[in-house]
Amino acid sequence: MATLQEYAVDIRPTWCSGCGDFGIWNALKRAFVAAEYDPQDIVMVSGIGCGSKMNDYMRVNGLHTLHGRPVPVAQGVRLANTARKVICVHGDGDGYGEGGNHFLHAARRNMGIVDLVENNHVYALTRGQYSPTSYKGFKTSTSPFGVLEKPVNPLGLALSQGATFVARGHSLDLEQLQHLIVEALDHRGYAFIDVMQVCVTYNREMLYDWYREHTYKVDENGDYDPSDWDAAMKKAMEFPGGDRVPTGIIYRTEDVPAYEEGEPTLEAGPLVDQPLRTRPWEDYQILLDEQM
Amino acid sequence: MATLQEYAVDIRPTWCSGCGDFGIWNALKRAFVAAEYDPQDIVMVSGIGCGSKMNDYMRVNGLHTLHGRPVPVAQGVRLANTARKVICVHGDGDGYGEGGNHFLHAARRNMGIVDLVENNHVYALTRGQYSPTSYKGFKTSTSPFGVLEKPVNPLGLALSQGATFVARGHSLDLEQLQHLIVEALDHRGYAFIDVMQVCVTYNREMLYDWYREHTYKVDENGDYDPSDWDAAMKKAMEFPGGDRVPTGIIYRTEDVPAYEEGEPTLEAGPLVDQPLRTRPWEDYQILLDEQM
Amino acid sequence: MPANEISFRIGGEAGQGVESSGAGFCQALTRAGLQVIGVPSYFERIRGGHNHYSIRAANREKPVWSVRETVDVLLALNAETVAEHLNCMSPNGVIIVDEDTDLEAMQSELDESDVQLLSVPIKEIAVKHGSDVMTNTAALAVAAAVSGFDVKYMMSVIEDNFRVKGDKIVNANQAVAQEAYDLATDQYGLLVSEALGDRESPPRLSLHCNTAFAMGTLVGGCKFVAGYPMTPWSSVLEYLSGHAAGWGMVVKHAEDEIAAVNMTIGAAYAGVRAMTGSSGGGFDLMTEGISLAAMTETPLVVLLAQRPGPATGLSTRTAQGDLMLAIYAAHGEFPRIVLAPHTPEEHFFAAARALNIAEKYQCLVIVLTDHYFANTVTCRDRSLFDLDAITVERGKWITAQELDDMDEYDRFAVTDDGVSPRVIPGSHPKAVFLTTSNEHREDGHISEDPYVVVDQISKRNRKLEGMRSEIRPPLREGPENADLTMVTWGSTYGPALEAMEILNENGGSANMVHFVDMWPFPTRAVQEALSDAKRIVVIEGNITGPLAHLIETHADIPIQERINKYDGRHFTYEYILAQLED
Amino acid sequence: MPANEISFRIGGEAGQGVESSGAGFCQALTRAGLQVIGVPSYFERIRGGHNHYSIRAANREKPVWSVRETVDVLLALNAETVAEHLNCMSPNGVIIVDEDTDLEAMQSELDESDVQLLSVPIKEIAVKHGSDVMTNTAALAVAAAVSGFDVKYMMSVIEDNFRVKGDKIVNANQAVAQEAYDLATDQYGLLVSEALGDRESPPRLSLHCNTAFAMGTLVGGCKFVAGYPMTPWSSVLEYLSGHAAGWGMVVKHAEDEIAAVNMTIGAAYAGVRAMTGSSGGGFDLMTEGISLAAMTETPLVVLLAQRPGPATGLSTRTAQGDLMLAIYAAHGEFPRIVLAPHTPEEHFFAAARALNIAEKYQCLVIVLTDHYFANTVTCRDRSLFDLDAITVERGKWITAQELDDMDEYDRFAVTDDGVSPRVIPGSHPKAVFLTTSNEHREDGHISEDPYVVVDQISKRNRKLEGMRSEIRPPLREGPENADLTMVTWGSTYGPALEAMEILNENGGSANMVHFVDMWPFPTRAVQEALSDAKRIVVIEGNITGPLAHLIETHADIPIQERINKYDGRHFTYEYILAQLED
Ligand SMILES: Cc1ncc(C[n+]2csc(CCOP(=O)(O)OP(=O)(O)O)c2C)c(N)n1
Ligand SMILES: Cc1ncc(C[n+]2csc(CCOP(=O)(O)OP(=O)(O)O)c2C)c(N)n1
Ligand code: SF4
Ligand code: SF4
Ligand SMILES: [Mg+2]
Ligand SMILES: [Mg+2]
Repeated sequence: MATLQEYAVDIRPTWCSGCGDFGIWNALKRAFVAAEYDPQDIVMVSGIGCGSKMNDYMRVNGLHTLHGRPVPVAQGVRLANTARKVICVHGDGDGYGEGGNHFLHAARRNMGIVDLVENNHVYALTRGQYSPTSYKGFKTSTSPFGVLEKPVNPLGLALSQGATFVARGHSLDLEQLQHLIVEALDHRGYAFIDVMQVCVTYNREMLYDWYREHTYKVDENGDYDPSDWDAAMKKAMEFPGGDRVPTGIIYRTEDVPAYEEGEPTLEAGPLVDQPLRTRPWEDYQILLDEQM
Repeated sequence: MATLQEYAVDIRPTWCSGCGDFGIWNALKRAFVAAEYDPQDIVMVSGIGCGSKMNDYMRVNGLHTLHGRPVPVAQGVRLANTARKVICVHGDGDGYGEGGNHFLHAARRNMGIVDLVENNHVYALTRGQYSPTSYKGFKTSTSPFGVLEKPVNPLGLALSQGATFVARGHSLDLEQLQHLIVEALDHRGYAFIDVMQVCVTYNREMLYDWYREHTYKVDENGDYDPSDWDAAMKKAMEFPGGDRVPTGIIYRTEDVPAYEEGEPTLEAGPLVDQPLRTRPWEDYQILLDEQM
Repeated sequence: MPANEISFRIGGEAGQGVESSGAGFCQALTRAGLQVIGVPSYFERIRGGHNHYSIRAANREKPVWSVRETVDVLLALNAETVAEHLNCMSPNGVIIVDEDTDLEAMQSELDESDVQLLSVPIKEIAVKHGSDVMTNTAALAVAAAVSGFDVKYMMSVIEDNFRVKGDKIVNANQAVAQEAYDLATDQYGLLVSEALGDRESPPRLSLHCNTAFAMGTLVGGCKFVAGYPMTPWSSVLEYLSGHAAGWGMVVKHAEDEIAAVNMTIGAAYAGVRAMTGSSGGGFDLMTEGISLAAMTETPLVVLLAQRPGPATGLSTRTAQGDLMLAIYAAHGEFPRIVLAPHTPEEHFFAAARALNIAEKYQCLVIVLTDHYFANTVTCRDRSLFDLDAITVERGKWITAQELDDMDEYDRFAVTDDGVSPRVIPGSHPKAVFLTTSNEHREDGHISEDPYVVVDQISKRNRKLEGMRSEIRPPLREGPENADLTMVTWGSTYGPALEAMEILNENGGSANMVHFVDMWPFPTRAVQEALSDAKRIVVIEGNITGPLAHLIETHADIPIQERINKYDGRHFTYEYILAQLED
Repeated sequence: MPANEISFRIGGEAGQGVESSGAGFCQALTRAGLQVIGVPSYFERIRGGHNHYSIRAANREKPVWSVRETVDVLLALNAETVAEHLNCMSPNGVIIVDEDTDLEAMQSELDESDVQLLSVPIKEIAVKHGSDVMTNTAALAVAAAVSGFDVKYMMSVIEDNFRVKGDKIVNANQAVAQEAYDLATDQYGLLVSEALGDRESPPRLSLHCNTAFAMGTLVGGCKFVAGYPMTPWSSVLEYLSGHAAGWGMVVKHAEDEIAAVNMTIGAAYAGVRAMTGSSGGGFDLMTEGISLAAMTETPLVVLLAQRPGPATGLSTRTAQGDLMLAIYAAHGEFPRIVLAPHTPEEHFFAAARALNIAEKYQCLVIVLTDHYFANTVTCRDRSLFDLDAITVERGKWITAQELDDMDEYDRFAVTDDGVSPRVIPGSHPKAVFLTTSNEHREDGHISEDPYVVVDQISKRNRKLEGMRSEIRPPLREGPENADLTMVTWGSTYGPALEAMEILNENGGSANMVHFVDMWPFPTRAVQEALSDAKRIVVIEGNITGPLAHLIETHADIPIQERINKYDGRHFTYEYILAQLED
C-alpha cells in the first residue's frame, strides 16, 4: 500500500503561502493513498496556470501540457492506457476559458477520467486578469470597470451535457475534498470536481471568511439525493448567482458506461499492452486484397 | 420598407433538393422583411458547412468565415458597429463541435446578436460524419459501430450559462421559424435558436415523418411561460434523450442588459462612426505625460 | 487518339454517382491488366452542379501517370456534360448519352463537330432490370463495348462492390451491364481506333493515396488516431474508422482539431504509436499542440493534406501551397522532418517510415499530401506494397532490467545524439516522472536555470543531425544528361514524368529531379543533382514557388524558369508540354 | 566601475516589489536627467523565489542601451540576494542590506571580498513611518545617498506614483526615504568613485516598449483590440484595457486566442482599425484566423511577443525564436509584412505604421517584439515621440458618390496593384456584399471557376510589390568601413550598440547593420550593406539563427560567425564583447 511519502518529491511548491493549491495538493495525495493507488498507477495531466503545476510537486506520472488542453491530452492517455487512472488538474481559466470546448465534450463523452478544476475565479499565473468564473463587476487589469459578463456555471454546464459525476469542493475543507476525490477516482466515467480555490494574491474578496460564510454541504441534513438530476441542477444554479455555495457530490450515476467500455478495440485490454500489429502477419494481405 | 425581392441574389443555392436549409433560407428572408430590416442593416456571419453558405444566396452584408468561428467574428462586428443587426448562421458541427467554446461564452456574454444553428445532426458538407448532436448509436463513416457519446444538449447548455433567449425551431415549420427569428431580432442580448434541419442526404432517419411525429410547440396549450427558467430547463432536457422535441421560445428575458450596453466607449455611438481619434489632438500628450 | 489507350470522361451532377462510377470503372480496367489512372473533379456541393471524372487507360506495360485533357469517350449523364466537354473531344471522339437527353441547345455545335454521338436507352435498360440509379452501369457498359473492353471485368467489379447490398442488386446491375453492352456491341461495334483489350499483368491494386497512407499506418503499427473531418484528410480518418476494430487501432473523431492533436500527443506519451492529420486550416489549429510534442519530445506524425487556401479556399480542389508552413509552423525552435510521397506505394511506406522516424528521434514528422493524391485512383503492382519491407523501429527504450539497476531514471537525459531513452510512464516503479511543456531538467521537472535551459535546448536541436541522415536525395528520372531538367515534388511527379517520356520519345532530351523528402532540405544532394543541369524548370501547384525558392536560397542554384499552376486543378502532361513550349 | 555611471541591482523574493521598485527608481533617475535602462529578471511564480532588477544609470549625453553584468550597488532585500550576486560585484561595490539580514552563511566570502557592506535599519525606518512594505523605499534612498543621487527625484516619483493611494501613503514613503537618505548620507557619504548627480536634459519618458506600442495604437487610431492574456503580450492588453474608456477604444479580453483573432477580424471587416496579439502559443492558435484575414483581405495587425519555446517554454524569459514562424505561419499563400522595432519609439511608431500598412494593402502586418522589450524600462527623449509624425493612411476607400454612379460595387475588384477599394459594409444601398473565406468572384460570391481563381490569387499576391516598397533597409550604425560588422535585429540592438561603441572607443573598428523590417526580406539592401563587410557576426537570441539563415539564403552572403544566446536571458554588451574575443 502506498504511503504519503511515496508521493513526495524534493521540490518546494512555488505557490504563495496561503494559496488554496496547497490544500488541493494535500487532498490529492491523501486521496491517492486512501484509494490505494501507487504513484505508478496515476497519470496526472495538467494545463498551465498556478495550480496546473501540481504534478511538478508530486511523484506521479505527470504531464504538464498547454493552457486549456489537458482534457484532450488526458483522454488520449486514457484511451492508450486504460490501466492507468488519469486525473486532470487545471485552473478555471484553463478549464472554462481556453479549454471550454473540451470540457463540454468531455462531459457528454463520459470517458473514465477525473477532472479537477482549481477554480480561484481569476487568472493567477498571468497576474490577475479576470476569468470566466469571475463575478460580474469584478475589477481586474483587463476589467478596470468590472466584468460585464455573467460567470460560467461549470456545474450546470456539466449537468446539462449529461455528466455522470458532478461535485464541488473547496480548498479549505480538506476532508471533504479528499472524500470527493476518492469518490471521483472510483467513478466509472467522467468525474468532474469544481474546486473553489483561495487565491490570496489576486482574489482577495474570496478568502477564508468568505468561504466560512458562503459554503455549505448539500448532504449536511442527510436528505440530499445525488441521483436526482433535477435537484442537482437546482443546486448547480445556486452558485454563481446566489449567495450560498453548495458543496459535495451534486450528482452521480453509475448507470452510464464509460466511453472506453464501448470501444471495440479496447476489449482486448489496454492499447499500450496490445501488440503493435494485432493480427497475424498474413492477415495484413487483406488490406491489399480490398484494393484489388 | 424592404421586400423579399430586395433580399434576392442571382445565385441558385447549391443545396440538395429537399434540404431543410431552403426552409431556413425562406424563413430568414421573410423574417427580415417582417421585422422591417433593409439588406443594408444586416450583417449575416456564417461558418463553414452546407447551411453556412446561406449568405451566398441572399443580398445582405455577408461574412462567410471559418468552420466554428462565426460567433466571435459576429461579436467583433457587433462591437464595431452596433447600428447593424448581426445574425450568425451555422451548422451543428460548426456551432457545437468546432465552435463549442464560443457558444458557451456567447451565452453568458449576452451580446446582442442572433445565433441560429442549423442542426441537422450530422456533418453534411464533409459528407456525412457524425456531429456533436448525432444520437448515440448513429452510424456514419467515422462511427461505423455507432456514436458512443451522448449528444450535446444545446438548449440546456445555453440555459445553464445564463442565456437570455433560447428557442428551437425546425426547418419544416416556416411560419414558426419566421416568428422565432423575428422575436430573436427583437431581443436585447444573445438570441439563440437551435433549428432542427432536415438533411435528406446524410440523415435519412430524421425526415418529414420523423418531424411530424416528434415535434410539438411548447405554447400549443397557451400555458407555457417562457420566463420560467426551471420550466425552460425541463423542456430543454426533453430532447435529445426523450422522444418529444419541444419547439418555440423556450426561455426569454429582457431584463438583462446586453454586453455592449455596459461598454463605456459605445456610449458615444457605434464605434465605426466615432472618429479614429476620439479626443482632441492635444489630449494625446497625456499618454506621454503618464510615462514621465 | 494515341494508339492503345483511351481517355474516358464521365460527367454529371453531384449525387449522380460520377465518382463511384469512375472509381469502379478504374477497378475494372485494372483487373483487365491495363494501366489506369482516374481523377475526379467535383464542386463543394453534395447534389447538383457539374462533376466529372477522367480516366486514362492504356494497354501497355508502362504505367500511366497522368490523365489526358482530350477525351476519347465521354459518358454524359446529362446534357450539361456534353456542353462542357464537347470542345475537349478528340477527333471522332465518342459521346454516350441517354436517348432522352435534350441536346437541342448544342445541336449545331454537335453537327459541326466530328464526334460520334451515341444516343442509347441506358436509363430504360437500367429501369428494366433495376432502377434508374443503375443508369451509370449501363453507360459504362456502352463505353466498354465501343472501346473494345470486355464487359466481364465490369461484371467482377459489380459483384465485389455491390455484394454488401445483396444478390438482388448485384444481379440487377449485371443484367443492366450485359444488356447495354450487347446492345452497343450490336449497334455500334468498335468506335475507337484500336480495341483497348486486356493484357497479362501481375496482380495490381487500384487505390487512392489516402487509402495507401492509411493502410501504411495499420501495417506500421499505429495504434491510435484522432482527427476531425476536413477535406482532403477525411478519407484517411474514415478508412481507419472502418478498419480500427479488428485491427487493434483506436480512432477518435474529436470535437475539433485542437482536441485531435492533443489526444494524439496523450496517446503517444502513454506509449503507443499515434498519428493525426488535417488540411491547412485544421493544421493551423494543431500547431500549438505540435509545439507541445516538440517540448515533451513526444513522437508525432501529422498528415497535412493540402488544398488551395488561404482560409476555406477551394475545399474540393488541389494545391501545393503549404510547404513552407510544414517547415516552419509552430512556435519555438525544434527540428522536424517533412516528407512528400508521390505515389500510392510511397504514401504507404511514408506512413510507416514517419512512425519510425518519429519514434527514433522522438520528433515531429509531417507528411505532405494533397487533394489530387487523396482522390486520384492509380493502379499499381501489388508487389510494390511489400509488407515485409515495412519494419518497425521504435528507437531508444529503457528496459525494466536497466531501470532496476539505475538510481533514478532521467526521461530527458542529455545524450550525444539528443535522444533520451523512453519508457512507458508508470510501467516500472522507477518509471514515474514528470513531462512538462515548460523548460525542464533531465528528470523532467520544471527549471529556469540558464545552464539547464541551454543543455535541453541544445539536446533537442542536436537531433537534427540524426534526422538529417534519414533524408533521401531527390529522385532522378530519365537520362543523365539532358537539355531540360524538370524539378518537381508531390503530385506534379506523374504529369511531369509523362511529359518527360513524351519529349524523349519525340527526340527531345529531358530528365527529372523529383523531391521526396523535403526537410531538412537535402542541400548537397540538390546541388549534385542540379548544378550541371542545362535548363531547369521547377513545376509546382502554387503561386509563390516554395520549392524553387528553397532551391535558390538553400542550394544557391538560380531558377530561371518555373511552371506554376494555381487554379485549383491538377497538372496534366499536356499542360506541362504546352508551358514548356511557350 | 566606469566613470559617471552606476550599475544598480535590486534583489529579493517575488512579491517583495522588486520590479516596481526598480521601475520607480528608473523613473527617478530619468527625472534627474540621467541616462537609464532597467531590466527585471523574474521567475514564473507569484511569490517567493529569487527575482532581481538591474539598472544602469549614467550621467552622460549618450543613451545607455544595455545593463551591465557587474553591479556597483546591490540592494539586497534578503540574504539570498547577497549570495546570488556577490560574485557579480565590481571592486569596492556596495551592498545594502537590512541590519537584521542573516549573512552568517556567507560571512567568510564577504570578508574575503572587497565589497562595502552596509547594514542599515531600513525595515525599522520603514515601520517607523509606515509599514515594512516601505522597506524598499528606504533601501533605494540609501542607494541614492551613497551614489550621490539627490533624493528629491525619488520624492517626486513617490508623490506621483502613490498619489492614487492617498496622501498618507505618499507622506509615509517620503518620510521613510528622507530618513534613510539622511542616515546614509551621515553615516556613509559617497561610496562610489564619482557622484551620479544630475544633469540638464530635454524632457524624457521612462517606459516599456509594450507601453510604447500600446500608446502607438491609440495615437494611430486603433479602435478595437481583442486578446487573451499571455506573457509577454498581456501588458499591452492591460494598458489598453485601462485606456479604452475615454480614448474611444473597445478592448475585449476574450475566451481564448481563437476568439480574439476572429473578433478582431470581425471588427476590422466592419470598418474600424483593429489589432490583436499574443505570444507564440497563442499566436499558433490564431493562425487559422490570420488565414481568414488574408482571404477576406481584412487589414489585420498582430503583435507577436516572443518568449522561449517551444510550448510553454520559459514564460518569464526572453528569446527571438519566432521569426520564421512570423514569416510563414498560416496556410495558403498570401503576402505579409513583418516588422521588428528595437526601441520604445520604434514600438510606438511601429503600431501606427502597422495599422497604416494593414489598411493600405488590406493585409496582415505582424509586429515582432519579445519579453525583454516588454519588461525593460528605457528612458528616451520625449521629443522622439512626436505625435505629429503619426499620420493615418487608410488606403483605398470608395465614396458614397462613387457608389451612386456605379452599377455594382465589387469588393474584390481585380486591380493593378491588387488592392480593391473598400467600403463600410451596409453604409450605402450598394455597399451590400458578401465576403467569404472561400475563393470568390470580384463581387465576393463563391466561385470555383479556374479563371476567377487565378485572377483572385494573382490579385492578392500582387500586393507584394506595393508592400515591398514599405520595407526599410537595415539601419547602419557606426563608421562606414569597419573591421567588424555586427548584424542584429530586435532586442540585440542595444547591447550590440554599446559593444560597438566600446570597441571603437578602445581603438577597435566596428559597425552595425540592424534589421528593422524583416519581411519581405530587403535582399538588395542587405547585399549593399553587407557585401563589403570584412567580418560579419550575426547576433541573435535563439539557437537556429533565423536571421543569419535569411541572410545566407536570401542575400547569398555567407555567415561565418554567429553569436547565439538561448538561455532565456537577454544580451549584455559585456557578453557580446566576451564572445567576440573568443
Ligand atoms: C495558449 C495560451 N494562452 C495563454 C497562456 C497564458 N496563461 C498561462 S496561465 C493562464 C491563466 C491561468 O489561469 P487559470 O487557468 O485560472 O489558473 P490559475 O493560475 O488561476 O491557477 C494564462 C492565460 C498560455 N500559456 N497559453
Ligand atoms: C478548421 C476546419 N476543420 C474542418 C473543416 C471541414 N469542414 C467543413 S464543413 C464541416 C462540417 C459541417 O458540419 P455542420 O457544421 O454541421 O454543417 P452542415 O454541413 O451539416 O450544414 C467540416 C468539418 C473546416 N472547413 N475547417
Ligand atoms: S497567485 Fe493565487 S493561485 Fe497563484 S500561487 Fe499565489 S495564491 Fe495561489
Ligand atoms: S447534404 Fe444535407 S445539409 Fe447538405 S445540402 Fe444536402 S440535404 Fe442539405
Ligand atoms: Mg484561476
Ligand atoms: Mg450539420
